[in-house]
Amino acid sequence: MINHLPVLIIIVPLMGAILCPLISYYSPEWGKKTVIGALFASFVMSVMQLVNVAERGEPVHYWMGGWNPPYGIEFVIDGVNAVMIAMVAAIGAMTALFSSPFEEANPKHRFRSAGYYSILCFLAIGLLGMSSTGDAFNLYVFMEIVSLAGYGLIAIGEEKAPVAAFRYLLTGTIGACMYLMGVGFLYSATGTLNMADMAVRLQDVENMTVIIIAMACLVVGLGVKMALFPLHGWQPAAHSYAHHAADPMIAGIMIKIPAYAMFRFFFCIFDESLPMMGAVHKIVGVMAVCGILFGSLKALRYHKYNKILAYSSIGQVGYIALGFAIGNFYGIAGAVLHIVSHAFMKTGLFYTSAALKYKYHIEYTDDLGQVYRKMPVTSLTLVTLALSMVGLPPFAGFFSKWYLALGAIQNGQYFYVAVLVASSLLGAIYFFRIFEKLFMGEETEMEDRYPAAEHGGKELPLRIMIPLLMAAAMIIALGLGNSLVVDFIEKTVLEVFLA
Amino acid sequence: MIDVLEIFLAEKGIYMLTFILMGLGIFGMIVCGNYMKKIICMNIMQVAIIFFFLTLGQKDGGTLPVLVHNLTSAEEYINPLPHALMLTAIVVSLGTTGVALALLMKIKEIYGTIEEEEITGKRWKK
Amino acid sequence: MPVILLEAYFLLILIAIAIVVIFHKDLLAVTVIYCAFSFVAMVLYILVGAADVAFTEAVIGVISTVYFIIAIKSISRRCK
Amino acid sequence: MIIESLRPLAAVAVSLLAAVLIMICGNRVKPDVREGITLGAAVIKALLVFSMVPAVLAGNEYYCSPWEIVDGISLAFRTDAAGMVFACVASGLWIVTSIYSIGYMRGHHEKNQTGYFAAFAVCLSSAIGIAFAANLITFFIFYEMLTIATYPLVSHYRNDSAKASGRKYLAYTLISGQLFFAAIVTVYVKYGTLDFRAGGFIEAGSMGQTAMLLLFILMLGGGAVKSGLMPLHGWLPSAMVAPTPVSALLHAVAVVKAGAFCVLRIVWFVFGAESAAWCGGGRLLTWLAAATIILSSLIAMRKDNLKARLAYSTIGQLSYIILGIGILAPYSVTGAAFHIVAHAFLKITLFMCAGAIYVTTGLSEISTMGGLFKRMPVTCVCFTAASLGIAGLPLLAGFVSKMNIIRGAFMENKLFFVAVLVAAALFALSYLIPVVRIFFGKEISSPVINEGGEASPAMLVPIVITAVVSFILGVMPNAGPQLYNLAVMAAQGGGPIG
Amino acid sequence: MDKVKVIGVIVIIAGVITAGFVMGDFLPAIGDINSAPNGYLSVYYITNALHDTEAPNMVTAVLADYRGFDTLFETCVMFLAGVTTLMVLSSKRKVVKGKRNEHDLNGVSFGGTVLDTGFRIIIPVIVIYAFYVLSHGEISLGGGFQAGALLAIAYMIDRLIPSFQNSLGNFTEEAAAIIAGLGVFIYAFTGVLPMFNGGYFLEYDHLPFAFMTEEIVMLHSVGIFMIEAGVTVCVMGTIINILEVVLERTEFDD
Repeated sequence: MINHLPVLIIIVPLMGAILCPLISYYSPEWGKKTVIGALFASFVMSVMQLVNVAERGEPVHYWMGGWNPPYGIEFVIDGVNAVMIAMVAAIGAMTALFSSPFEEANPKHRFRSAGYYSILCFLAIGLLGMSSTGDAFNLYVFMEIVSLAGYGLIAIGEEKAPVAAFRYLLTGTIGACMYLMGVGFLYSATGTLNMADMAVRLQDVENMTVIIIAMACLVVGLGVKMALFPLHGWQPAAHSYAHHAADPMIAGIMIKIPAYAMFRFFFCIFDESLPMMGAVHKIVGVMAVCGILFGSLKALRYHKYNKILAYSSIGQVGYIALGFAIGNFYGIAGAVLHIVSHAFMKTGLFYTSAALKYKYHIEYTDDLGQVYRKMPVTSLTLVTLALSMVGLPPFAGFFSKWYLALGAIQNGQYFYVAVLVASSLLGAIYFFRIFEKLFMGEETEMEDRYPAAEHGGKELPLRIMIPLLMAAAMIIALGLGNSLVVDFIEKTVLEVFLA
Repeated sequence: MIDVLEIFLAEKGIYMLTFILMGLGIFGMIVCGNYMKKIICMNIMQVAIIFFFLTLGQKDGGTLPVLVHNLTSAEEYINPLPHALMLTAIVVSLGTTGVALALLMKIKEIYGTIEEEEITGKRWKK
Repeated sequence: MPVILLEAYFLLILIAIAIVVIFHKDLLAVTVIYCAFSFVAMVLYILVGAADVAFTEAVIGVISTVYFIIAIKSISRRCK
Repeated sequence: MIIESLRPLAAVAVSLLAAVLIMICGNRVKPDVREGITLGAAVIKALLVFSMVPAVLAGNEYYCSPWEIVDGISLAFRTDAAGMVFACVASGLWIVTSIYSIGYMRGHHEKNQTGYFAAFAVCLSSAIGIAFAANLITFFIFYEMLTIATYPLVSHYRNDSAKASGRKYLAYTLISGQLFFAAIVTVYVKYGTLDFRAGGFIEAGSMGQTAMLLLFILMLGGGAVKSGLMPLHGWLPSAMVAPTPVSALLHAVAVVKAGAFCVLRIVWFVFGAESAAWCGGGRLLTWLAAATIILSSLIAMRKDNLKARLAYSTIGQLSYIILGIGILAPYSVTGAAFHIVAHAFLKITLFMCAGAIYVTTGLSEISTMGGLFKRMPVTCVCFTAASLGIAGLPLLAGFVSKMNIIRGAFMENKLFFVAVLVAAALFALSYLIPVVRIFFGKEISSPVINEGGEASPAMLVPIVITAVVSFILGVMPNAGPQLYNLAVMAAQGGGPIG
Repeated sequence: MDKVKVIGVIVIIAGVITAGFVMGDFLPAIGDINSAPNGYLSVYYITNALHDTEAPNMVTAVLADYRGFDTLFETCVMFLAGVTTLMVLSSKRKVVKGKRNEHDLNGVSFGGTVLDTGFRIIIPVIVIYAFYVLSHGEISLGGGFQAGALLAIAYMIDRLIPSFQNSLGNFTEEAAAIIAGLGVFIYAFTGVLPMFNGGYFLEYDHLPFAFMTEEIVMLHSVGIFMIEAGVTVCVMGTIINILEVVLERTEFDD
């Protein structure tokens, strides 16, 4: 059992996802439960795997079909992606639970909830696969699963969603194709698709042009998927119009795992000693800096809660790219920590957004006046997560920023620190503006669609509350226990990536 | 003359044509206002990429990668790996096209048009 | 005739079709031309030696053309 | 000697727990329970803090590092003498303020009391955390917690002016906090440690003079903003819209004192006298502080609103502390550290008097308070005593600290600052004595003064307590927990007296 | 707009050609036997495919065995595309089901009797060919995907030619999606089976059918057939699914 964990983490939810339509045909309720159960099982297994990797102290390899790499497909679970997998599985399970009150709202269409859960589960599967795999082409396949699931979940959202989804489809396909081109160039130079093998064989490649072009393709391809600054066009609309309950997952982790993949390519496959690595780091750094400032400034302009969060994501993805651009241990540690912490922050914030929509149909921050009286738990979660986004201690956001700043100063890149500081302050402006509206705005009359009086004094259904509180708890736990995470990834990063 | 052309094509020409095709696909996706055309251009781009991969596996004098009894040497078969990869990619592209069409029809229903300009120009009417 | 010349020839046809697709105004015509594109691509795949891929492309060409035509039924045929 | 003990952590955690409890209870329980929790936590906290004093006086330190907070640095608490001074003041005054705010909030029928008490408790936790922090990162965490926890207090009334002052407060503190953050990271990268050490761990000459001055400014920006050093004082007067116990907390106990304490920590325990003097930071501080003292006094004279006048007085008094630190002589630092204590008691008395007057009579402008002595004799007497203490008259707490600062300035041959300090005492008299004169004057300027009686006991008792304590501290600076000795130890860099 | 397009096309063509000349060779020459992609992995696959997997068609060997995990998720992509299409177009139906058959098209022939009959004859041929492709995919061209697509084409012909009145029966899109799901399930289950028998995921050597064959290698044939069957079912289901969904939205007014 324990040595099958890497694949079981993916196969169990896969079984759930493909059987969900069949089960729902007889009982939609059980179809839903299947998916939620499968995702929770996957989460439990991912935690077991995390412990396992920690105990072994070296990467776990799993060979699909028993073919040893590079002939077959290999899963490699090391310190970094064990954390990623646990994160994705946790958010997947939480989001599945979170969605169930939203999907009850349409009882007419029997297939509706089945399809929704199936797609949601596939999104989780794709992300889990992307983080587990050690094969460049396999990553492409998983990326396509993620994208397709993303298109679906975005398209079934609000009225404007189909256009957003369609644009994402077009850009996303270009991105995926660029990624595929990049893999193609690398394949043409090395003749292999296995990442570890590719890294070894790339050292013998003398023709630098092909590596440069491959790198450019990969940056563009993964940049589109992670909404890195000049390639972010699809992101704000997609994140603000997506299906309310799935939005947390889309916004939270769909743009993080490509970032992780980028990290893999930059530090695992390409050798740090390559002559153009410095230039690549600079270019990524410029993109990151522009993204951070652009996202933060643009978020100031909007009053729609989701739009603010979406633009702030562009900035936060910039943080992650900045970590890669810094490129030393603390930079990478900061980036990885930020992937995890921002995933929980953004997921949590979108949970609050969805909860506000669920209870009061609130979309604009102007309507938030005095909502905290009616939804204290949601408001408290919002405050916690937003403070973490701003980067205030003792929440997780501060510590990822700490490592990024540490790395930047170690490299003497004071400019990056200035950008981090500026971005925190801009973030403070738009989040404290929300706080002001939430706590000090004028009360507006709204129809309560889940009146607490009728539900035993509960502010929201428990299935919404639990993920909300989990996200907040995770942020605090990650903040206070960040050195555990860093210690966990330290060995991997130092040995494998910066060797 | 033809020899020179052949060598040029093998070293550069085919790749150039492939990239031109891909460039046209991407260009079409950006510049065409009609969503239907965008989808078709997307397919064109994907064909270009698939072809690019397939050319990587081509071998002079190689035959189809189906084992024939009297041929055993590796040089006599075309590299099967890109083919397998591209089978996957092609299926993915079909799936993407299907989803894109569904979205297209949904957009048509909501907005009454599938022209980029009209959709961005006017807000959705209730 | 060497394969590579044929490849170049068919690639040029593909490029021509791509240009037509970009410029033409009638969606139905574009779709039909896309069908031809699919066919030429299939021939190209065979030339490269990828018979399996060519087979798939042939089948997909049919299916996606059918999809496109059905879709055109519900959306307007003209485009700007 | 270092004693491993969880007591410092417990002292920090107790009010955090109280905050969580208050939040959970919310409006579901009676106000009594909520206030009971606050008071209970305050008493436990004070007991915990004071129980550590004897060991610290004997030259020991309680040390506690629960876990690694970031890679390579632990979350660490250490009770050195300087921290003890601040912690004693904060925890002692929390009890007083809690009692007072119960009276004030009830007398005033305030809304949003749950949030108020919770934020108050978090503030205190952060203050104690700041006091006991053993390294810069721990310090910074609590420093930012304090920033955030104070925000709801500042904008407590939730109207437009409260919002505006909240924004102003955030703008000042967050910007300076972020710069502080950048400076901390730089220090960590350059020196490999963040642990506070008596005499500082940054060596003079270890980087360029300008660079070090820049670092000094960035690091002190945070402290300077919180302590209202001009030109960074803008937020402090506008935070006056907050309820009085909050201003008392802001001005006397937690926030500004945390700022002053931050300056002390950084100048004395990070840079050390030598580096601070070498890079010119000390001189910068003293000049700014001197200018602040004069300017704030001049502004204070022109304010008619009692709380505003007191606010500017706070700015001036806090600059005493900074001046004392900036002079970089052990005596003046002793004075500065003790002034944290003295000013806390004096200023909290003044603010509580102002609040009591406002709640009881509804008056907030000085010109309307003529003859108040008739109605509120006890309050007025306490106010007078505290005013004299602020001015630095002997037998009151302010004298001890100011004497020490002046002594330090003499020893460093900085006679100009001696002059400034003396002038400042006169200025303080000149803006506080008129108030007293109005109180005791014959002329009755508002009809309300003739009706009703003294403030409610819940407000009066704390006022009397603090006034008496500031008197006792003036006569016997070492009464009770020997705060003066602690201050001396802090300035001398640990080790028992004698 | 057209001007932009013309300029753009010219720029792209010119740009790529110039870039091609400027950059020099960075890709292996086409047909080069010694290029990196044609050495290494490909040599291993070509020389060992039959020995390892018992499949003479190396593409199938790579697709279904060496990289079978990719194919599993390729199948998933199809299923997912079907479900997504269904979800996107699920709300608010335009055409009432069965309307088409009832009034306007009854008895109307598609292209005259000859063509109709021609198509009638073609359908069973396609179906048979599909099964041939499926079972023979291992040895010669084709495989699960093509077989599934052919089956779907047969259904498509039946569905789209009005006069046929759906002699093959009429799938609802939900049913098609469920069938597609079952297809993926067959595949995934084939992968899981060896795990009970002490093997890795998709390791056909450990399929619990050893009693059926003498040689372990033959199990690969079994495994490949099973997954190809899964792919067939899934692809057929998905294509029908998308077709049905799209058809529901389309009005045949001519």
